[in-house]
Amino acid sequence: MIDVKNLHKYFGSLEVLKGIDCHIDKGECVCVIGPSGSGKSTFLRCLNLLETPTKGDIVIDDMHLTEKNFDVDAMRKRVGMVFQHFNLFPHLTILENVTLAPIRHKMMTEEQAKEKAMELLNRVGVGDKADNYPAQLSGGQKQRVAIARSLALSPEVMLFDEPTSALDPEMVGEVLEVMKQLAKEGMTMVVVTHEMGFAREVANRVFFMDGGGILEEGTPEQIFDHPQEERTKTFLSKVL
Amino acid sequence: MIDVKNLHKYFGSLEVLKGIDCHIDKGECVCVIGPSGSGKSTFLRCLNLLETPTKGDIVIDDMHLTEKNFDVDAMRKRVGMVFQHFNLFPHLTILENVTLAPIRHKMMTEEQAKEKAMELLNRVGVGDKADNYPAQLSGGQKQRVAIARSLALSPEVMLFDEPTSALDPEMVGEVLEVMKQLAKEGMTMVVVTHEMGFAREVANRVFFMDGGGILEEGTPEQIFDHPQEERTKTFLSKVL
Amino acid sequence: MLDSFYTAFIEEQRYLLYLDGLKMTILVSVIAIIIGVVLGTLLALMRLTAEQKGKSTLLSKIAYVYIDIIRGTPTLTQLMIMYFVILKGQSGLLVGSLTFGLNSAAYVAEIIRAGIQAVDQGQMEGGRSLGLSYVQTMKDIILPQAIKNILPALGNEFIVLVKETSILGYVAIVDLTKVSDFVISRIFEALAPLLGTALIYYVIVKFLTLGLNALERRLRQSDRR
Amino acid sequence: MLDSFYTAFIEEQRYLLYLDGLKMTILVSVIAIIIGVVLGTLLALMRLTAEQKGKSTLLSKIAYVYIDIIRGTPTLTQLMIMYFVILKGQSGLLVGSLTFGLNSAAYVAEIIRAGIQAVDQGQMEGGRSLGLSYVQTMKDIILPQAIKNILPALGNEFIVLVKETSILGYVAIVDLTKVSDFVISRIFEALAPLLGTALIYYVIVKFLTLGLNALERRLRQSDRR
Amino acid sequence: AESKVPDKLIVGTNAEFPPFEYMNDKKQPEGFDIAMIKEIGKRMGKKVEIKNMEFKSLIGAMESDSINAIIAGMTKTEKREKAVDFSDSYYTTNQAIILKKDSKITKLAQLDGKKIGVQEGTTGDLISSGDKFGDGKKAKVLVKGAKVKRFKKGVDAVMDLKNGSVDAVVIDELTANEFVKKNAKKLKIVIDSAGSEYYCIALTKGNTAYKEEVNKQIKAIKEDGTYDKLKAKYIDSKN
Ligand SMILES: Nc1ncnc2c1ncn2[C@@H]1O[C@H](COP(=O)(O)OP(=O)(O)OP(=O)(O)O)[C@@H](O)[C@H]1O
Ligand SMILES: Nc1ncnc2c1ncn2[C@@H]1O[C@H](COP(=O)(O)OP(=O)(O)OP(=O)(O)O)[C@@H](O)[C@H]1O
Ligand SMILES: [Mg+2]
Ligand SMILES: [Mg+2]
Repeated sequence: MIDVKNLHKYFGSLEVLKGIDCHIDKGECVCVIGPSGSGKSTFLRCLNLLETPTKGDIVIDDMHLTEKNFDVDAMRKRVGMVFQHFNLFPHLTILENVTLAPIRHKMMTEEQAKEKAMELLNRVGVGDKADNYPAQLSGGQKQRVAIARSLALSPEVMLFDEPTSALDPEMVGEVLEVMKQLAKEGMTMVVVTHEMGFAREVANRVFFMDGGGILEEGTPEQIFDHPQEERTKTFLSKVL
Repeated sequence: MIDVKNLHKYFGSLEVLKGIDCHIDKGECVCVIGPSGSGKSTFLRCLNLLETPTKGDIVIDDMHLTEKNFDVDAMRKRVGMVFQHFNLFPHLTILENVTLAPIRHKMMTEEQAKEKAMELLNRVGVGDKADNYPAQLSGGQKQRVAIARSLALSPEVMLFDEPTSALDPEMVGEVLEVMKQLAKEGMTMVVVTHEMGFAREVANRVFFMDGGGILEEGTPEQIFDHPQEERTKTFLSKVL
Repeated sequence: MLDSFYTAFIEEQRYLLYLDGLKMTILVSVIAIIIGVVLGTLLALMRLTAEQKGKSTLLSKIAYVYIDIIRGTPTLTQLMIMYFVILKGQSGLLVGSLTFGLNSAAYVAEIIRAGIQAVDQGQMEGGRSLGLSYVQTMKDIILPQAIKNILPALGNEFIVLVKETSILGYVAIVDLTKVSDFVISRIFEALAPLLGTALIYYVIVKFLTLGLNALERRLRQSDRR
Repeated sequence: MLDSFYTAFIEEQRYLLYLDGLKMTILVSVIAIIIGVVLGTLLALMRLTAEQKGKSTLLSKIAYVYIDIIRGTPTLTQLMIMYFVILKGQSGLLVGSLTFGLNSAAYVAEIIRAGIQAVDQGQMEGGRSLGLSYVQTMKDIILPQAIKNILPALGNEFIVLVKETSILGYVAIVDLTKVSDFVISRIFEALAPLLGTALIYYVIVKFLTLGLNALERRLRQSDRR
Repeated sequence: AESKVPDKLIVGTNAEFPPFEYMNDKKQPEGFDIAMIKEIGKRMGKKVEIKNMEFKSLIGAMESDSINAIIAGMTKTEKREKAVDFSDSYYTTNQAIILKKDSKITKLAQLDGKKIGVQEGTTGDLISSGDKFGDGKKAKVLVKGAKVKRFKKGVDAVMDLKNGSVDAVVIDELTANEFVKKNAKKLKIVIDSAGSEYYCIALTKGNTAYKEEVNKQIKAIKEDGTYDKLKAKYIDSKN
């Protein structure tokens, strides 16, 4: 499904990704962990071209992201993204937040879009907030709306960048619950997270990134219980 | 040391604190936990008059905070506060951040202030950053500087409002370590926190706040292992 | 004093003159504001192409030079050049509106640019990540949010514009100030016309401010909790 | 064309006239800027007493009315009232500097107020929680940070001020524009003096902009990572 | 006002009206008017201070006592006399009509209903605007129903004429000559004696002693030949 080959990314003269190779299968849930500044966000953002890779190839399904004249907007309908800070549109109601993209893409009529949006909002448990504005919601509710907004385009892959780290501890659970459900239903997911409990329970594989590369990867058991690299061990000792 | 009697606080017509009574002894470390919006921050901020209580009495040592014409600035030299977002002064170096208040208060000469500041910065492990600006520090380093800045006035009480919740998980440990040290040395501390591990290990007592009051209080064992109230139980089930 | 005011405003039906001047001042201001906002937005977007590409573009350079020159030279000079050189023989309304419109656009452009840049970076990413194009995101997501933060500064610019139209008289366009100049030259009395005219400007500006404040309040609706 | 420029600037040592006008323009601008910044800061702090108390105070009301009236009426009117009524018989430099200083203060006040309010609320709390007084915190912590954000808007205001001094001629103060008016009336030719003068203003404004940009860069030092 | 000759002549002028008054290369006001008033002051044994300001501000300045004399090529008119006293005339000038070469207009009366460019507040403005013109009872309206465009400067009115935006410019003869010299291929001048006017010195209203003293000196200057010398130096040399 996702194929990354020798991915490099520079910011100016700073090399942030130093050659990443990996393959992710359809229906897999991959969690990416690692210290701050190790390039986790940059890696994830390359996967939907929010950052332009400097070198290397990314192929998702039949799409060659790194080819010339690649249709970025079409790809983004198939690859959803959820941000740490939700990035909801504050001037639109919750319902409008969710229906905006499908309507603009003419994927469905306004009626259909609203119906689907309500269905998704109910599924993530915020159906009753449809007519409110983002400022009136708690952090957990906002993040669930953000997930629904991404799902409204029926993406084949979902990318999450620390979706719970801006939340009050009480609200972390409700968002992880929604993500767990998604994973169970077979969504292909790449999740950058600090929630080791979630990674252990839900991930098929865990990538440990450090210094711009994937230092170690494996099943949650391999990474959490039997880490091979010294860096992985120190990191986990601080975080667990 | 700290005596709070029937403390009420309104924001406009919204009653945020609904009558708080408590006593904290010299050298105690009290952790305040509770759901978002329960009034934890407001309570803490009343203790150094960053919020003016609407009703009730607060006495710290020999100071009657709620009396008329009370000298607020003098009190604040004796009651230090550390904020969630550090509130370092970005236009001053780390050293200047720490020495500013002692020098302005004429508590010592510039020489002495610098000496003491360096001593404190070394103690919290950021002595090598003295000449850097806050923007050049990591979150954990910033928070440790904020603690040193408060300590520079040799306060008798320290208030902490979620000192680690804006930090990357890797950095939480280093800040808690400094606080643990402080508690051991006998500093009177009131800490609003979501770090249950820290509360369990360091606190003499834990207050559980909900809906503007202290719903339950006791030793960490009492609160965490044998909570009495239904609300405490639900809260803990979500957070632990 | 009352006498002076009678001479300055009532005698010989002078208030009719003032009304005429007021009409010109308001017409020029309104048309100029419209031109300024439309062209200013365009210029702002041109300058922002540089942000988007990470380096200056042809469009951003053109916009930069335009803004630099317009803001760097007195409006009076621009008015004279427009009247005597570019639009010679055209009506005062046209000359005035166009001069002030083109002038204001430069200031509006910088205000709008700052407003757009003040919208959280995440909003553009939020829109783009949903497959919306740059233009769609700008139109549906960024601009509606920017306008709220822009409005106070924009209001300032409009106020300055209205007051600056008082130089129209230099090229014989009969605006409010020109009428007051005319009356002064006839009645040999400056204070009453000056104060009276100042009051009229004050009222115009006050209306403008109140209108803009009301608009701002409406736009801030979605901020309510 | 070159001929016209020769007549307008070189012949009969006219450049000496321009130099004199330039001196007046710059002197008035500089003194006005100083008055504007000092008085403007004061007005801003007066308005902020309302924030601090949570309701409007006498000081904040005085500042509000002052700002409202000054911004609501044309500078030209203010200049005339100052020249003919308040300071009659005083030197042009005094009248000009004071008028533009008092005028600019109103705009500067609003800019500084916005700048102060844009400094993170936590900074005031940070200062107060260390036992510093309101005034100390303002002086040592808030203002030094506000100045960075204020500078671009302040620069705009200075530029507008410099250009607006071109109305000084109305009350017979010989500034740059007035000199160009003289020359036009002597040589019966307008275009060359107009363009030449526009260029001089452009250069002044450019210098000002470059200076302010340099200052801003220096102040942003502590942002470097 | 009391009737007393002031200690010092504080004279308002508008030094943008050559050859009567203009800024010389030492940035001092100079010209025929300036020379006249200095001569008058000298003969009265008074200091003379010249204050340069906008033409339209002059009478206001006199009323607020900032100045006590105006010499600025100012014509005596009924309206101005309400605010100031005028001396005897020291110079007679004509109003000229500046026209495009191909214009058929020959006198002021033919400007009825036409578009006229003028310098704001000048005699040309008054005549073109349909105000009564002339001394006392002889005053009458010369131009009816014209559309008047008032510029801050004469040069702008002439530019407007060249651009075809007005049909004529009405302005003092001497100034007109300068403009037409510069644009000899396009413009011409017509003089109408109906527009003749008399430059006088404006003096503080009601101060008869002062006015009489000034009139006495004007007369003396004219009689002893000084007047002709000044006229030759400042005015005739320019034409
Ligand atoms: N737009 C940018 N320009 C320059 N450098 C950048 C940019 N974005 C990120 N970086 C740098 O790239 C490196 C990797 O950043 P990245 O955000 O990918 O790390 P991360 O692993 O997501 O960290 P965190 O856990 O703090 O989010 C860091 O050193 C960062 O400073
Ligand atoms: N300045 C204020 N004006 C009005 N309402 C306020 C203000 N500060 C706090 N509140 C309200 O008071 C209540 C308690 O807020 P407080 O910040 O004390 O809660 P908290 O327990 O610290 O929550 P959190 O864990 O989110 O920090 C909330 O409903 C909040 O919206
Ligand atoms: Mg990241
Ligand atoms: Mg709180």
